[in-house]
Amino acid sequence: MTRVVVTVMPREGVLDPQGQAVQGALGRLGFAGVTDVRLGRRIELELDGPDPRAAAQEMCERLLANALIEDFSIDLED
Amino acid sequence: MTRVVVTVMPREGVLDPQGQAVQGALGRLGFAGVTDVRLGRRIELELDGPDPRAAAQEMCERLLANALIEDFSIDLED
Amino acid sequence: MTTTPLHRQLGLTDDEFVRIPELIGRAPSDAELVMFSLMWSEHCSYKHSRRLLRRFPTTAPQVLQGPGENAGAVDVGDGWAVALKIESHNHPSAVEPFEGAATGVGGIVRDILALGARPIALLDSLRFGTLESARSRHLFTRAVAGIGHYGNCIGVPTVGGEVAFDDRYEDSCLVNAMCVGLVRSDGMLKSAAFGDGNLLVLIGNRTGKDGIGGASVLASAELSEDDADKRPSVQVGDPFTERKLMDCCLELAGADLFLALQDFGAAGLTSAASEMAAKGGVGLDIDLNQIPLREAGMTPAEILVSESQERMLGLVAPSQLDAVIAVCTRWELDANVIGVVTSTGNFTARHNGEIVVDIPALALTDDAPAYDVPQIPADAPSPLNLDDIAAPDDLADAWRALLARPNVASKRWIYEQYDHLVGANTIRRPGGDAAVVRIPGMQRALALTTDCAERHCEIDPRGGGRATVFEAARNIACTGARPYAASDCLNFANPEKGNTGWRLAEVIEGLSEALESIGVPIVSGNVSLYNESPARAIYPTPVVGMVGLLEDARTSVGHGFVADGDVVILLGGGRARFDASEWVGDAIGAPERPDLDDEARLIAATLRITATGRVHSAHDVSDGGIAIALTESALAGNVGCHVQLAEDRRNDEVLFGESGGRILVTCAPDALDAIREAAADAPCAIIGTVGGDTVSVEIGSEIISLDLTDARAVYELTLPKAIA
Amino acid sequence: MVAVVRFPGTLDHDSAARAIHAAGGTAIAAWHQDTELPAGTTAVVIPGGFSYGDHLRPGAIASRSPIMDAVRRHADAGGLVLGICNGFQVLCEAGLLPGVLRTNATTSFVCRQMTLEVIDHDTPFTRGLTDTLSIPIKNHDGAWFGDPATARIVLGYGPDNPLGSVASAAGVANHAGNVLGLMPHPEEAVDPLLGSVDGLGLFAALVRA
Ligand SMILES: Nc1ncnc2c1ncn2[C@@H]1O[C@H](COP(=O)(O)OP(=O)(O)O)[C@@H](O)[C@H]1O
Ligand SMILES: [Mg+2]
Repeated sequence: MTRVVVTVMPREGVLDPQGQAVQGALGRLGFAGVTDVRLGRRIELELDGPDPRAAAQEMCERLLANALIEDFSIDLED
Repeated sequence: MTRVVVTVMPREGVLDPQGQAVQGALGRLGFAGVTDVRLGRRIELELDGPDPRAAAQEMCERLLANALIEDFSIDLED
Repeated sequence: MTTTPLHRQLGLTDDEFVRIPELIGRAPSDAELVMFSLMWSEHCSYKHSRRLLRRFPTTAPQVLQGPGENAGAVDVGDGWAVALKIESHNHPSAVEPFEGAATGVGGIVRDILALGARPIALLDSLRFGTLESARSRHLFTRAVAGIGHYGNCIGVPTVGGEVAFDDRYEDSCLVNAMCVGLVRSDGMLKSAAFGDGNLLVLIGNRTGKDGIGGASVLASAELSEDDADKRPSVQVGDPFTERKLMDCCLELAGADLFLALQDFGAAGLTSAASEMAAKGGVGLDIDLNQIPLREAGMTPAEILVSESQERMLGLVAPSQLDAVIAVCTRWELDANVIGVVTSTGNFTARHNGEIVVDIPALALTDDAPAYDVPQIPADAPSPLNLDDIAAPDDLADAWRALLARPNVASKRWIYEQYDHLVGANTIRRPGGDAAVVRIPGMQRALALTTDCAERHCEIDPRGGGRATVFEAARNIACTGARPYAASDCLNFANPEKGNTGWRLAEVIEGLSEALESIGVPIVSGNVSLYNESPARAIYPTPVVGMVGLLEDARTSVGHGFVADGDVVILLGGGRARFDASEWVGDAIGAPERPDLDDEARLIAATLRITATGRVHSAHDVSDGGIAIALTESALAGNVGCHVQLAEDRRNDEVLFGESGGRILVTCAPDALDAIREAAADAPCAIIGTVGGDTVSVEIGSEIISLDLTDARAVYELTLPKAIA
Repeated sequence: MVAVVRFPGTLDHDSAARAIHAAGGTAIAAWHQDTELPAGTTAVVIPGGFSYGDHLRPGAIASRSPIMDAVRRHADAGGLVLGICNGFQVLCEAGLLPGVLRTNATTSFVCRQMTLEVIDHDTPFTRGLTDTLSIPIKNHDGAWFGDPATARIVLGYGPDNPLGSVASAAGVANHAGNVLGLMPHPEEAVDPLLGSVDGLGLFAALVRA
């Protein structure tokens, strides 16, 4: 059993309205010096199988990320 | 300027409908051996200021995470 | 240090604790004690209100199901019934407003579903502290988001509701949700279990530690400083599963595969199963190991009282089990046989082969204690002295300022976050008096509203109860629909303290008298007590959800002015006063107690008038008085008006004063005679004409007017600005 | 016959079927696990809703279901496919339409009557339609994001672009014009009682096919 962490973030250069909304909200709450906020997803998978990284890579390509607007990265924990 | 990464995940024991839906979808796509999926948020902040960790901690408590149903963790990158 | 005995920690009194061994013939196990504490809590047993609730009128020719089942139902013709119920989710929403409000919607939807009815509309009724308070802004915005999220995602339109902000709700916000559903009269399901050997099938989500103890600990006691310790694990809504549960259960009900159906509400399995058993006079033998769990290591007590959402309990004949499982599988829902009907009359639960609970089901339900609440009348109110209320320097400015109050301004910010259309049956959208929803597949339509006159209830609970019912009925009648059935949610402070018990009884009396006068039965309801903190108690807030029936959907009437030159008519004889009005913004003065005959006559006249087919608009005069009602009709129709009002009081009171029993109607000049004739014995005065781009009111020698563009900006931008 | 595709969480299938009837056609249900469209299908509508609860990304999970392969074959053969709201999201996620639908600029659900501009009258769906249509929107993730230079934008919100779509796009077609996705809900505008009949034309196009 391997725990695989997939991180999906909006692509560089793609506008992130939710990140902006959070940045605005932080500003209104009085937090100064927040110069950028980006919002993404963290997906924790428990995988049973021989090559969890390759499996996760395929999952990302087929479902977990939308290549048009998102980048993903994969980390294995143990 | 510090990049701070906030990870927000559903609390242990709290229903995670998103994770369940993704787990089901991966199964239907033919991925075997996915025994658990949990979905959370990754928030990347660019912070200007003396104590970015303390600032991020307060942001989590006041806005970024919902302590009743979510756990958060904070990492500083450089 | 002495430790508090378990039963007291669980909220049972010593007297109640003593009764348990008398009922079951031995000392209860811990699991049984927990079950008693929940089932005998206010939330589940209504122990402080049950006796008073008997006062409600609950019979009428149209009633197919009165109070007592998961929801009430009335006959709407052609073999169809409409189910309705309103319920509170106040305490969970105060703890976590998004999930609390969302699961409130989910819960009321399952009550309707339990009748085998298809949910077709939702409404809400909300109370928060003023929007100057950051906490109230947070609770308000998150509760609205939660209601929207859940309702939108399950595809039931949220077509109306109401909201008010007042300091009295700062510590105890109110989140009430109402659901209306449609079911074949002959296919309506009950919850009573029967038939030795029939199977209990749990359908839906897995069971986790959600909301454990919610019913007794949270909803049956005042919120106080040490709330953090009392917080159960918060229930998280899963509307996607709810939608599948709806689709699946309706398919099963349609195929006659359920013998009975019950939702899981407060106290979870304990309440669902004991009610099914008690109602049917049978026993149930439940194997807790057959319940799919989300977490390992849950104790029997936790499994028995978990309030995990999106679960239903069906009673299924053994021969039908395979068919039931097949449908659930198609909907990708877990379905498990967790128990069987027995003839013992006992609620029996096993865990790892051992019997952990074995008590008469009736002991949990029918034997629950019932108490009288103290009846201490409050002092009689005295009318406001107008000299104590400063007259505004400029009436037009005052008008704009009133329009800019969150209680008066447009609620568009709320209802645009709700899908109020899904289903393609919404004929009158939110923003007017009552919403109008076509009954799917029929020419008939329903008019729907929620209302409450809480300031009036505080001062004169009998009168406020009447005012609440009549406001709802007027809202319904303005659309042309006949007030047909009602559900109520009695939100009160601690009934064991001060005048609250008396207020509760008086409000129930007032609601009942008014309902009787217009022939509308209460078919379901809910009680939420202890809405108070050490600092403040809420106003008595008896929210009434009312359903009206319109024979022909095409004939519904809206509240917006229609055409230049139309005549503006004021129906009803109510006298505008500042007592308890939005203008004074406080429960002060002595508002006139609505007269039962006058109000009933006005509603009957309104229905005769709309039935002429000649009415262009109708609008109830409520918060903010006639000036605000005229503005709302003008804004909705995007055309102004000029009216003349008699100068019988100070001009500000003529404009902004409130009373029951007034409705604005417009029609073409050539329809006037027909309308007057239809009004018959109800007061009917021509007060002006529709037209122009200002709303102007002439009182004696003074003309006060408001530019429509100006008014629209104030009306629409207030709420978005207040929460930004 | 117009096939109405249904996933778990689809909400507007009945309304879409009624709209098809109102336009003079016959509707037939297609289930997400089916591998073929119903026999006799001449056009396809993917109605609105929250398929799979909108989890992960709206339309993402539904777009990977078996029925979508059949819809793809139908589209490749030139058949008409109309995706409404969640259906639009599904078609984008399936790669049958360009771009993707993202969270509204308001970051909230928006339910509002809108005036749409018909920008491209040269698709089988929009031929003969009036220049403006009154149709409501109701969605949480309705901001179209894509390359306006290469996409065929068929419907627009005009200057009032409440959701924050690129190029104010409300509806986008594939190059051939036989696959159209739009966020507004034409099935809520097929009956004078609902306030507008401007949505009928789109269903009439499906029925004609
Ligand atoms: N919380 C809410 N949810 C949905 N609609 C609301 C809400 N609050 C107000 N509305 C809508 O705004 C309109 C005006 O509300 P209100 O002022 O309470 O009407 P009335 O005075 O006729 O009872 C109604 O159509 C109502 O349905
Ligand atoms: Mg009204």
